[in-house]
Amino acid sequence: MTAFWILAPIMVAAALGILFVRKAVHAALLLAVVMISLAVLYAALDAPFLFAVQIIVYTGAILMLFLFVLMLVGVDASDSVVETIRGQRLLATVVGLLFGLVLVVGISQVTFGTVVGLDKANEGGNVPQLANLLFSKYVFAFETTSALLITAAIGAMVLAHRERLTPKEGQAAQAARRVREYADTGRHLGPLPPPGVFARHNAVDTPALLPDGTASEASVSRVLAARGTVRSAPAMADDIDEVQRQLGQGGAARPAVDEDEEGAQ
Amino acid sequence: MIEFSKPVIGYAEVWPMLLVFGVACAGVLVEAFAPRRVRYATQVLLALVGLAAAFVGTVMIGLDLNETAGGAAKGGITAEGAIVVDGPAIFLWGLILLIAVGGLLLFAERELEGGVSAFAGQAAALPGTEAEREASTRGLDHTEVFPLMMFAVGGMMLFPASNDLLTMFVALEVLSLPLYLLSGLARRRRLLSQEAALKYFLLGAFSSGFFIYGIALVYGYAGTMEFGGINEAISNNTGNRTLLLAGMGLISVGLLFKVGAAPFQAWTPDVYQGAPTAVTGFMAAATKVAAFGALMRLYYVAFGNERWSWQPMLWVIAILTMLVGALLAIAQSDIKRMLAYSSVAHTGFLLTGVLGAQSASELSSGEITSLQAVLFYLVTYGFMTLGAFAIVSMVRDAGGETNHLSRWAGLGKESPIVAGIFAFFLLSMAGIPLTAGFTGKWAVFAVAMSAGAWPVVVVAVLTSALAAFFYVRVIVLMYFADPVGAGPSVTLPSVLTAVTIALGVAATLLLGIVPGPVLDLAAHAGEFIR
Amino acid sequence: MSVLPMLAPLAAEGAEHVPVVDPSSADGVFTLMWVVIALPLAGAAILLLGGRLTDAWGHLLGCLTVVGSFAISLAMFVSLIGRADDDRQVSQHLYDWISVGGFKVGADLLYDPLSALFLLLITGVGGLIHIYSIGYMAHDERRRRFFGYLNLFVAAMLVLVLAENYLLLFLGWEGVGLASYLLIGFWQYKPSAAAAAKKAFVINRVGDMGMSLAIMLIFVTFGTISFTGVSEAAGGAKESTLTAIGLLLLLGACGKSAQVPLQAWLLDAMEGPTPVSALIHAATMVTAGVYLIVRSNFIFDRAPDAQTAVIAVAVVTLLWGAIIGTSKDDIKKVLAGSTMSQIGYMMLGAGLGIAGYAFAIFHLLNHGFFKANMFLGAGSVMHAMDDDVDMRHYGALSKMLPITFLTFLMGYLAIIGFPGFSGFWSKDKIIETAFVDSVWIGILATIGAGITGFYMTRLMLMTFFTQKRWEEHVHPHESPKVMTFPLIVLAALSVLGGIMLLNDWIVDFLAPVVGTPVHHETEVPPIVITLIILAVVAAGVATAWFTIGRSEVPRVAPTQVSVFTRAARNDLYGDAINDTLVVRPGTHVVHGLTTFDKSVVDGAVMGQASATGGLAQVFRRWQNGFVRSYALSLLGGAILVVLALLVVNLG
Amino acid sequence: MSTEPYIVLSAILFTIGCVGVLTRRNAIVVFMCVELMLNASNLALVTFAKANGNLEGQVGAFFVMVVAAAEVVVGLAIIMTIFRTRRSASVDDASLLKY
Repeated sequence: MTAFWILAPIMVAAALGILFVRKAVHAALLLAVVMISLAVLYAALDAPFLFAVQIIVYTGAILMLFLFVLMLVGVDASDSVVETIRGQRLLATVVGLLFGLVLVVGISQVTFGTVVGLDKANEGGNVPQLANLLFSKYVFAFETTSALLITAAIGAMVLAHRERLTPKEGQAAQAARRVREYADTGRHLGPLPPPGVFARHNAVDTPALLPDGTASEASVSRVLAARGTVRSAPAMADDIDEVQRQLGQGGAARPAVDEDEEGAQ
Repeated sequence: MIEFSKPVIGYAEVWPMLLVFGVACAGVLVEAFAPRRVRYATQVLLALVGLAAAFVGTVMIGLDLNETAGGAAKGGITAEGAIVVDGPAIFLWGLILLIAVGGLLLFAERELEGGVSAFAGQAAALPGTEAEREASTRGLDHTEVFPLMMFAVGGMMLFPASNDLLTMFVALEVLSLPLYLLSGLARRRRLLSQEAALKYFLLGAFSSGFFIYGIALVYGYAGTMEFGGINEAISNNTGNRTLLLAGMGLISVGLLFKVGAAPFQAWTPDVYQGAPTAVTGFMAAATKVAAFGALMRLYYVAFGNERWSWQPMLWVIAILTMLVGALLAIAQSDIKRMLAYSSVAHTGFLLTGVLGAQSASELSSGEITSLQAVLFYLVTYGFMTLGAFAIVSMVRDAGGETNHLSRWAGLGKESPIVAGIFAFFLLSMAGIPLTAGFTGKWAVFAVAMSAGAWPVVVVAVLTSALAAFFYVRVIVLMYFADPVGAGPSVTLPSVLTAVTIALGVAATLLLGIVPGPVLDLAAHAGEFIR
Repeated sequence: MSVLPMLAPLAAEGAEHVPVVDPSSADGVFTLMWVVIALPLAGAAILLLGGRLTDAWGHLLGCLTVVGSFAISLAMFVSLIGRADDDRQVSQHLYDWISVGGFKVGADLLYDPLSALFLLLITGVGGLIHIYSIGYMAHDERRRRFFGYLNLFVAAMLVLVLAENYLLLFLGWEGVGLASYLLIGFWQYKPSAAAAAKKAFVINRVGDMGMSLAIMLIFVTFGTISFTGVSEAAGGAKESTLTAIGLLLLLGACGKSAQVPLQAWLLDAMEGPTPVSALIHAATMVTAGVYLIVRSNFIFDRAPDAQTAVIAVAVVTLLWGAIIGTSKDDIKKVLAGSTMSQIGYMMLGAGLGIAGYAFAIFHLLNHGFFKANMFLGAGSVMHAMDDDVDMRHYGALSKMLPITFLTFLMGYLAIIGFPGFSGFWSKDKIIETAFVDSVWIGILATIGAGITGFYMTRLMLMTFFTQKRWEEHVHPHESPKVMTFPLIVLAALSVLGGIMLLNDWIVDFLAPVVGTPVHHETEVPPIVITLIILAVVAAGVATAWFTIGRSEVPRVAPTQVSVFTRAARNDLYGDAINDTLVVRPGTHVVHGLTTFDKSVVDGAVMGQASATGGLAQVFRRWQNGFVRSYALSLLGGAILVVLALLVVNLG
Repeated sequence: MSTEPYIVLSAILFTIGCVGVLTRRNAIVVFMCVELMLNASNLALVTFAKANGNLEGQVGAFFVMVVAAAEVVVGLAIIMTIFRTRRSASVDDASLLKY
């Protein structure tokens, strides 16, 4: 019982934490605490097999799936704590407390008979005995769970897998398309200029400078542009002037041409 | 060392169910290996043949059942005590399989959408994107829906036939998971469809949480999961009754959620509206059949000795359900939501039948038993619901189905036959004599009345009068109102939907005029095996 | 009501005479029983499913089927008379409708003197009205459909009166309701017609609820619902149960027969075409309530309290209807008020038990003749007056429409109870029997007869006499022969209906069904009562003559009228009373419904914005779309379930 | 040893799970709370197995785990779909279907 009295408060606290933490990831981690503690309790309750399964399957696989999806959804995402449905939080608390009260009071009044214990049932080992039961009395239900697992697999496939409808574009086709696009719309043929290359800063948030000294918008990722973390061309103007001053008249274009040639090689 | 004896599964009794599961698995293999262009035909054919064979098998098994329990029941317990194959189970299997055939035909319908099914071309493609348009112009559709549906059918068959709480729990999940998925696969209005799936899933998972906790408590009381054992424990009055009662209540929550009884009905209208209409029709009809079968088995077999404690609870639930269903249906402006609430009201009527349970000694000979009345009602309900939703799928405009009631105005002028058939289904749901609905209502009310539940019957009669009101309102709308704008139009379906509707009409008409054979069949099914 | 305690129930001494329904199975001409129903049913099916193909000859087929049914009914009637008194119940088993173990409901027909008379009335008067409709509906492009509905109605009505058990009767009951609903709303382009149809439907649902509960209770009490079984077992049932059944049946009867408090729909039902008013809302369907009570005599005779309730309802209605009749200017509404009142008399007869059943049926038949006659006459007048129904626009039509006038006159004399005419015999008998039961009831019934004299004379005067008040462009003309022929036949029947009382024929004829009345002596000789009634009626007629016949009738209804007239014009505030007693408590529901009607059904406002208010709407708000709220209600439900279980068992 | 505290603990955890479903808005967290409820049930099952002296409860817990695994896959797939369409994992945003 020592394990129980140590773990029970931890579990309740962790479970309550799930209700209040703002970040989903934290909730998942708190759930992991509950689950692992639960595994220990299983061990204390003469269920060694479930102890293992709880850790391997529940905590190991299922919870990891949760975390995986959380990563996809955005691990930073945190819930707002403002309740939007009127009366929901109050009612939820009241109804929840009432329900808990009914269950706890109802059940704790129960004076259990003598605990039979599993010594006899586990004779010969918990796992073999479980297997015996699973593959005799519950064999049909056991086999039927396969339907569940297949359903789950199909479900995931249907909802997540996107079939390729068009054949993958080969290199030749890609090149032909680019040239055609250049002819039709004048879209630049080659790859976009890399950022920062011809500027003083060799960083992705710094636009490249064109031969005439202006900054190339196309050289920075649109995402960065949207976030507004690009060091904008006007801000660079001073730097450019500074460089030009340092190099003196007419020298400004020289290195650029050289490097351009180097780049072409 | 532990002795392990090879489990005996009565394949001879359960093979129709195994066949359905097998067909589902075969369907998965077809998805994996068959080229795309043959998949649709293969899947439909496979499923149809599978269901038909399973139905034939069910009939054959039904004919072969041995009498037990002094002739009161037929059949036996098999698969190491996990499954009961008795009269009611066979009856329900047959009904579920027939409804499944109708549902399958609706699933397979491709005429209404112009050559593609009602399911999303690519569920993974985001709504409104290029990829989705691409998928729909190429005429793709998800043929995975057929195996999913077959899994659901298998689960539905197992649900009312399970003989212990664990098998019942697994069956509940097997039937639910595919339905969660299917709800989210509509071709049109995908946001609504996905939302329906999410709501159905979250609430379903929530309610199955209650179900399993209830199982735990009942197991704590009885020390066994088997229905017979629980019944025995109750009659020996071992253990503490608080555990039993709390467990019974929580298990009921799970089951009442599935049948859509108030106050657990909230998901019904949303899911019915959002899901593809073919799925709605199938799910509304078949799930209810399966869940009521399970509900009755649980109440009659496992908690049969505890009848006087669950009956009052069911009184309350039944009255609440009927009132909520009928009242809210009045306020609906969407035909699918209206039918959803009407199905809630029907749940109430069915519960009225369930709570009319009496022990054999209380019944005078030849009287309709509650089980029989409910089985009969399920037949009538199943077919008219399936038919009504099939009609709903036909009334369309350029944007797909037109479910807003105002768009149904003047349907009688546009297509007298379709409007007439729909009116017929509605009249049957309202319980007008000479339709199946009337006989069904009569049967369940009569059993409740003879069990002394007259307050429930009074409410039931009241609400059926109220319900008639909104059914007739739609009829008036179809025939007497002027169409709004261009008016509704009816897209002619292929023979598949037509067959389903014909099945519904025939059943509804026949069960109204000559209900005898089916009532006899239900009587012939006998009692549950304890 | 202060009169109630004074009622001496007749049932006490009549109880042992209650006859048992014990039919023999059909042979000979009786094997054609099912054809009586099948003919109009087939007609309806052909006309309604046949579509435009049948437009050309549909109306003829419609008439032919009903006439055919009449012929068979007549043959069966003749054959029935030829049988011995105790052999006059014939049943025909069509098939087992519902059959489970010991519970059987057959599609069984029962032909006995009661059904025989109804059959003749329905097919006979019905046939005449069909023929009349050929002319009346000649210019309606949907005439075929009209005949289809009429045939459907006749078939359902025949099912109602031929049924051998309550469930089959209920089938007919619902069927006539459906047909009536379709026919009231036949001119659906008139919003008032649609509203009236809806009102009739709603009010009838209330009655039907009573009916279904009654059947349910009968089934639970007796284990059967066939007349044969129930009439045998009724003696063994508790009186309280029988009273409950009787009251529920009465509720059903009130709905169908437009008796207070479910009377409000009948006046509005006049929105339907006039033949419909004649057939359904005067001659046949509305009398179904009377039929039900007479048919269930084996229950009512053993439930004196229920009988008292019937009498109370009847007396209130007969005065109520009569008072409404005095103030209406719409010719059909006067007749509708009169119908209510006359059915009140029939109900009174039926409520009086064994002594009154036969007279109730007698009056029912006579009323069927003269009221159908007058309704058709009114239709003929409207036909002549370009469908104007306001009597203030009529006047001095007797010269213009001689045949209509003369036939109408026969009906008029019959209804006010002019000596020798049919109404005289039947009404007189009912009032006389009422006097035996209680002097007060007799007096009230007599007052009703006086008011009848007043309003019918008023109608006659305003329509056929006094000065002409119609517009220049109206050219009154007599109706075609196809319309006047039925009028003449019905007029003849109105005159001669009294024949049935010769030698107490109808009483003896109905005895196998309703029992032989024990003869009671009134305190005063019957002839005195007759004279009193005649005097009261004469007073009514005279009042009308002096107030209306002698003065000028204004073309526009005066607005400065006494409070009584105003009350009567407002149907004695029947709708208002309904509002206060029934509707107001459920205002939310109704409000929700009307909002819904406006927003969706009428298509006036689209979308959900209009969906406000109403109980249903309030509930609807719970369905707020948030899955967490649903989960909350689920958890709440779980608590409810668990607590319900715990409290019931441990508390 | 007494099994009572275990049952009370399971009841508390179950209730917390319920309340979590009612109050949390992130669909994934809501679903975690459902998992918490299932875990609480498992604890009860295993405890009762010990009290009753047979292994059926443990088998039951095992089944619950299997079912939970399948349910998680389906559930997360549905939640992902919704998320990709709406860019939001909040259950409150999915409220088009109402009234």
